Amino acid sequence: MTDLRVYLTGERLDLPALNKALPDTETVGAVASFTGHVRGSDGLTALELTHHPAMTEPALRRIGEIALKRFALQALLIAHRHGRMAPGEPIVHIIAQAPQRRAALDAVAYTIDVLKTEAPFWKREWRSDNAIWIEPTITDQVEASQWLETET
Amino acid sequence: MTDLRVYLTGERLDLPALNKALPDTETVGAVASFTGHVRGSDGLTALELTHHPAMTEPALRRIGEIALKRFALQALLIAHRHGRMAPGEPIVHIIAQAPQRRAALDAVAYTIDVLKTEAPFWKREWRSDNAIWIEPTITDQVEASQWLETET
Amino acid sequence: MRIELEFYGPIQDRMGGARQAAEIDGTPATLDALVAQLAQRLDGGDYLQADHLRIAVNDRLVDRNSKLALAEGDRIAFLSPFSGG
Amino acid sequence: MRIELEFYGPIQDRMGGARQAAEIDGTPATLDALVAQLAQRLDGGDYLQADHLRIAVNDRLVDRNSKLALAEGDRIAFLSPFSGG
Repeated sequence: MTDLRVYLTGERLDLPALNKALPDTETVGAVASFTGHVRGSDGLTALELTHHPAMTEPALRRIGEIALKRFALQALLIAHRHGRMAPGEPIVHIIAQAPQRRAALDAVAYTIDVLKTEAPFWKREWRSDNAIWIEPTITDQVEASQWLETET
Repeated sequence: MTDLRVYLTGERLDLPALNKALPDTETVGAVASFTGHVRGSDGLTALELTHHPAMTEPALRRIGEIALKRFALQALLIAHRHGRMAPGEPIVHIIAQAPQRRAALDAVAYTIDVLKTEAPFWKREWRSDNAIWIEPTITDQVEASQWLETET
Repeated sequence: MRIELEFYGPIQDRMGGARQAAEIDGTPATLDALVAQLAQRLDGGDYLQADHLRIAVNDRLVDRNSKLALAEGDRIAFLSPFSGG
Repeated sequence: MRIELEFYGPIQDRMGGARQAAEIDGTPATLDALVAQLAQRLDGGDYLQADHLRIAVNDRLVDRNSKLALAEGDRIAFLSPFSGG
């Protein structure tokens, strides 16, 4: 049994509810998770995430399917917010279930690293009425490419 | 601010409560977690974890302190169960908070890998009235030693 | 032939908005040929040739050198580098 | 001098229990010397010299070659390899 859940929403992510979304089966030995939050800094008013109305959800689903297979997961959940978020609010929540810890831990790292550069989202930081676009960093690109190079 | 919480208990771990134990500050950008569960297999009745009454909690605390520093974490929680557990029950729950994702992800992997071979716990699998001790695997030792070799 | 251009991410600021219509001469055989024509025709169009942009035709990512069978009303999206998560 | 021995993990099965008292001759200068004496004296005592065991004196891990100032009633714990998490 493998189970992929992808949620793309403009509403605030409900982490406790998401943590209960995957079935608690007795064959799951390891569960790893990652949550990215809006980090408050220098008078940040809001972080705005734009997505592509047609392409983003399929991209998340494709990343999830590759992760499920590559790490032989039992289940994977990817929840990603779009829209305007206040400092502290969750942006993304990922949960991987596997028989063994290494698969669960690696799958979560893979999913967040690859999602950063391969899912069509764009970020803007707002400080009162001024917005600046946040471009992906070189580190983001390096971390994603380490996983992607070994993929083909 | 750095914050280390260590819980060693004979009671069932309450994951939702533990997930709320660390403060939700606006400077936390990344939260990673790992949960190890008793994996049901071949008629397993229970998993029993023995700990050392005086040495185990300080060992967990020492591992946590090293992780906090090594990965520049904002907070780290390590909760570990002892006693007899049914298949599906959580054994260990680890949460790391950091400004950046890599630190949070690596800290969780470090903590579970090192804890497996450096915290005084011993495991016995029960199948009805028969118990067998579970020795650490070579993989466990290799994964811990990769972190520990670079420590000194 | 009239097509729709869409811009996602920082490229919006360069192109002056999220979408605009464009009139195309002939039927460019590849995405590269289409982009070259747009580069000449649009204000700030040079930027469309930047390597780091990804391009989608009717919501599907397409390689720049792949063959193109453009039709009236097709949507060509220029996507700045993604920064999710 | 009388000391207390404690066994944690699988070693319990070899030593026939979680604890036992032992009578020691003289004052062994190192942990190694103490273990050598126990190895001769106890049933199955050879096993105590196995490299993979860790040893604690009064709940503190001690290197086998470190100096020992043993006192009456000290607790020496032999710990099988840990397997937590």
